[in-house]
Amino acid sequence: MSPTKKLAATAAFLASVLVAVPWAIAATGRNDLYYTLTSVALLSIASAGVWLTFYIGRINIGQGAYALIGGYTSAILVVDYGVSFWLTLPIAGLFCAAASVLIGLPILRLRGVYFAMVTLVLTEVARLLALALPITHGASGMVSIPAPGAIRLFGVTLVPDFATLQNPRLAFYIVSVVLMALCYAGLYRLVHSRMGRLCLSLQQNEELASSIGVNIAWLRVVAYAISSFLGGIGGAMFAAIAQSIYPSSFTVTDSVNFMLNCFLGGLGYVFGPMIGTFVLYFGWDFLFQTGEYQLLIYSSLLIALMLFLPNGLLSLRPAAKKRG
Amino acid sequence: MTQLLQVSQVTKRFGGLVAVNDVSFSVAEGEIVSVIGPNGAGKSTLFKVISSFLKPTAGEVRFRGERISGLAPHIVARKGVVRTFQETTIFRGMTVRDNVIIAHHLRSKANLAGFFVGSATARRDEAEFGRSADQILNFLDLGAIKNEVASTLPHGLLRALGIAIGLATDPTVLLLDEPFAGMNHAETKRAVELVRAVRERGVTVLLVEHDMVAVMRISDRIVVLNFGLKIAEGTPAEIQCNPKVIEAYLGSEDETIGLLP
Amino acid sequence: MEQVFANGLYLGAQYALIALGLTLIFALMNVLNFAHGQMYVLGGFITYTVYARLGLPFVVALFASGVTLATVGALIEKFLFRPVIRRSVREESTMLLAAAIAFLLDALILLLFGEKQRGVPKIVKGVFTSDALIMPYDRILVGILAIAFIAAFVLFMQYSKPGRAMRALAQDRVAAQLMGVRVDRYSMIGFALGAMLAGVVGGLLVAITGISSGIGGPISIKAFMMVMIGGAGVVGGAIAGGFILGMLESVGLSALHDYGDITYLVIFAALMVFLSLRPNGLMGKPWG
Amino acid sequence: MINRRSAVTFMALGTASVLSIMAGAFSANAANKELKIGFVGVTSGPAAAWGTSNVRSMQTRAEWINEMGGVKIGGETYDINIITFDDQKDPKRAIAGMEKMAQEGIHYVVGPNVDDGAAAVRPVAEAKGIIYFPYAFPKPLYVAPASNAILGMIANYQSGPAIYKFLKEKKGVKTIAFVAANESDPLSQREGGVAAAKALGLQVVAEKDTYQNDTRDFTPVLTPVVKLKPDLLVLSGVAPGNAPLLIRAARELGYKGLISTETAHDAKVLQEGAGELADGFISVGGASTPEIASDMMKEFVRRYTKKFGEYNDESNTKVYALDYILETLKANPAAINNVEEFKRTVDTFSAPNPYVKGEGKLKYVGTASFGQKRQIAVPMVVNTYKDGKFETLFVGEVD
Repeated sequence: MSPTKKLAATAAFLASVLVAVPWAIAATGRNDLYYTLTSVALLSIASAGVWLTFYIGRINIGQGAYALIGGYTSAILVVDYGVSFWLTLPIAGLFCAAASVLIGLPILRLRGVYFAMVTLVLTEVARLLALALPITHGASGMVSIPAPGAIRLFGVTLVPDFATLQNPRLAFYIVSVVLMALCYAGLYRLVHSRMGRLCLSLQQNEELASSIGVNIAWLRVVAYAISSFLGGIGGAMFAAIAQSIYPSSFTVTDSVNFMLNCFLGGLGYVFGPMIGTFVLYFGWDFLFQTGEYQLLIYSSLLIALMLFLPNGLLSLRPAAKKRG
Repeated sequence: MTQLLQVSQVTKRFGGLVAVNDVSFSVAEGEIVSVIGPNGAGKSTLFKVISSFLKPTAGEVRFRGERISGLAPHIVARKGVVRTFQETTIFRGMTVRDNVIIAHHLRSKANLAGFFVGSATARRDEAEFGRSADQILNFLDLGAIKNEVASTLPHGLLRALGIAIGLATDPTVLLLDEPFAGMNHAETKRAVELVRAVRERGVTVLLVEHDMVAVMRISDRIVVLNFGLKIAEGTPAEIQCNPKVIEAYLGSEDETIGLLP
Repeated sequence: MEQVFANGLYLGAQYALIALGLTLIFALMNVLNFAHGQMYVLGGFITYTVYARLGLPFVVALFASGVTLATVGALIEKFLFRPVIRRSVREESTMLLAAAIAFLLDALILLLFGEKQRGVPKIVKGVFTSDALIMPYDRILVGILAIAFIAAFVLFMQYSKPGRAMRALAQDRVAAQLMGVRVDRYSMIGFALGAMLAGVVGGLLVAITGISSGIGGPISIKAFMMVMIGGAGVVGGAIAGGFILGMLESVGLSALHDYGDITYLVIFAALMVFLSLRPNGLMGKPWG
Repeated sequence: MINRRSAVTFMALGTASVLSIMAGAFSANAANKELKIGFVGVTSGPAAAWGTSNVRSMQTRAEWINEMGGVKIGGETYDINIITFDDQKDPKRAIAGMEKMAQEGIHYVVGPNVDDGAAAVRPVAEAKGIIYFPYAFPKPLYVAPASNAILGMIANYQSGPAIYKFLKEKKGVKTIAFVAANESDPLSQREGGVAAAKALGLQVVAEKDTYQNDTRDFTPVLTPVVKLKPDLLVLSGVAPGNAPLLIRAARELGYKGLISTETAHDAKVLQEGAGELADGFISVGGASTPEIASDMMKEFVRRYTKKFGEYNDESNTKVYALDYILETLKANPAAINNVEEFKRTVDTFSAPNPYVKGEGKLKYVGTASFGQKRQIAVPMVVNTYKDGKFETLFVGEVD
């Protein structure tokens, strides 16, 4: 795809999510969709991280741990140290990335189901840590976290104080989709640059990759750190929206869902996790009207999808290539 | 002639089993040296020790006088000692050309961040790697299939692709793991020419092999292993009439090829 | 001390039996069956219904659980896993299928059997009491039965024709096929057997801990842990993993009694460290 | 092409979903005017029992009211429509549920069932003008500046001290041990319980023993605790499904003392899970013990049982929320679309309690605990289990 086309596609996407969607919501009065779409955007950011670990050939069921760590990092800085939320957002991501380097160095040597299991256990460890550590305020969680404040530069208000906004949902929505766009643009670029090829070489054959001089241990850690960074960002945003965080805010179920989003969208496609998150989340929301049969219908549809599209939704595309 | 690669008193034990026992030899620049021996002689283990995929229990491997045993495999590769694989180990999901392009990784001048933002160096690198990959593929007669997905190729071409991947790293020493295994006569003949051509490019070749005919035809020198011990070393002519070697091969059940007229 | 040891042993026996079915399915098909816990729950409810509601003998109820789950397992393998495995590019894709099946069973169980915790009348009354050890007789019976089932399973795998075929299949699928093992057939038998084991444990444990609709997921996760400790896809590993986790919980909860809050944190962290040091568990084959 | 194609897919899916959700929203219509009351809580997964007993109580009651011709509020007659949302015990989903309730124009919501969910929905509820009735105990939810949450039951820090005091005085309890699941709600409840016990001068012999909520066999958990031979074993915030297992394990280990909890439980579950071993188990209930249940309560139980096949004693405490909402709206019809009116009414509201015999009142309480009236007054019926039924131990009150 030529650079102009890419630019046009990006612009079209941004225009639709930043202009068309708010317009449609205003026209139909469906204000609850803001939060739903915000959730999708944030969950798909965390899922993008999981997808990247899939891309280096690791099944990651531990993203919930980093979302939780990110959420707590931001909440603690905001509440206990009075740091601006906007500053805590990147700090939360970086803290998760740093933590994931320490954790990743030993566990990334594991493969297949073993890595999957260890990361699953990691989610539970994070929850129990949040319960046990004094700094997280333990079982009683953190509530009444102030809404994100204003960003001012030379007296000009760049971002208004969310607490004063008429419609903070819209503001969160815009921040979230912009973050999502940045995240996927970055991921797309990464996958289509040399690093993506190297990650793919890791996924396909680690021995061969190291024999052609790829520092596989380093590359694995870098990919995992980026993945965890995204998890932390997603978690921090959620803590800000809920204005509260508990040890149970992100659990094993979330970790599993992040992974399922990737599978559903398609492991071979950069935008797979985004589509997967959208469909899974909205699918569940849709079936809200079916009451007690919600889970039954939802799971039946999932099974049907797997039977017909075992390689993910995006494998539907007629010009499907091996690599997205 | 300078000694490029020196294997000194290398021993490798797995639990109680001694796979390689006190083996020493060296490879000079521009040579083609082969390591042969009957099944279970310890060839593969020695090969893995030299390429640093295994750590020796005792002894060491030096490259240009510098100790490389014990270093991570990718660092050894960066120093110029690159191995290919016995199995058809390739990046199965990529096209042939992509397989070779990715193997140019070592030559890259730009760092990953540069590639991410698409810096000038990175773009130059990409273009150059593409050209170089095409050249290597043409050199190995793989040009016609360069856009095929690697997993669809027949066996013989995969072996050539393995060598192409090795060459793309611009190695000083190329370690070939059984490059002729499973090939018929015609294929072997072509592969032998290929290895010679590789040497013509200035690459030193150390290969581990089973197929005696090919080895005799191609090697400058031959090292023979049996039960982990080096039992002989010399030119093909010397090896051919070495009684120890003949005995070793006759003593084993399934190796009778090539040695006796 | 004897009490702690006995608790661990009893816990280990039931854990090992849960892990066996999971590891069998994994060994044969490289499928991590997320729905294992749900199969356990289904087995539990069937035993509950037959024994407590219909008033039939416990053995009959257990048998009903085993047969039903074997049938369910065989159908799931044939109509769901087989086609998906055949057509997906990456074999991990089966994880989504397994998770979806887990959701489906969860939903069905909730609709059919309700949200309440269920229990059955004690199968044996009375408690064995000595100075060092207190153990209800029903626990002793269930523990012995669990060990008997494990032994029967191991013997079956070792000496029966299907058992040998499945072991060959687990060793090397392609080679087994060349040797004339009917891969499809034995995959199905293996899956049915794994599901049956889950159902039988579920039924067996109804006698002690009852059953409730939502615990399938947690049971699966616990079973995963045991399998990883012992080594995925190895029968001996699953048994070892089950007993180790059982002991770990029992000893840990007593030894760390004063720091109660962090007992499970310590157990899980230890598990992570252990796997970092032994990436394939105690006796597992490399996988990746 | 990837980028644009995906964007197109994304947009198409989005449009499709917007359209069909709207189609759903406009389809409801009835002869009487409709009053929608929401429920956001957990009705699937391991904690399904909590929300299910909520939903079923509401549905039973609503059906009953509608059968009687609806509820009359300020000259209009309304049919009650219960809108339920399963948050899967996920606080992120709970927010979505609350948003959905706001979208449906609902101002009164029952739930969520757990601490994290109740805290997470607060910003939405306050922004969108929704009064919600959580079954979660954290005080910050009810203390000003928080204003829209009304505690739907009796908190453990209210019932716990009363129970411990009663047992100390009447049963001679001196030592007490706590066991809790390692999750937020039970741990918080344990902390409250420990503080209350210490304040009463009881000796706390164990306060750190925890278990994973998915534990099936509690013998290892209880072995060290039972060895300490406490007079009273408190199962803080124990889930209904776990209670019989814990009781059975403790008794079979030879524990002879009392066992209590501050949450509501179901007699049938206790009977099936622990049989006679559960005799003497002390828990907090609502109004269905024969001593105090009114005819209306009996009728409620009958209808519930008919509709769902089996009654759940947890509903004894959960029957109240819907009646409180409706009675308060009757008292001040302006509150039907304006929760500020509702908050004003809260301070003075009083109506007869139809579910208990005698002079019981429906009124809002909580001043002692929260500094404002943000709790519904439910008779604090402390029960003890015997032979498959609950018997009233004593009845207390909260202010």
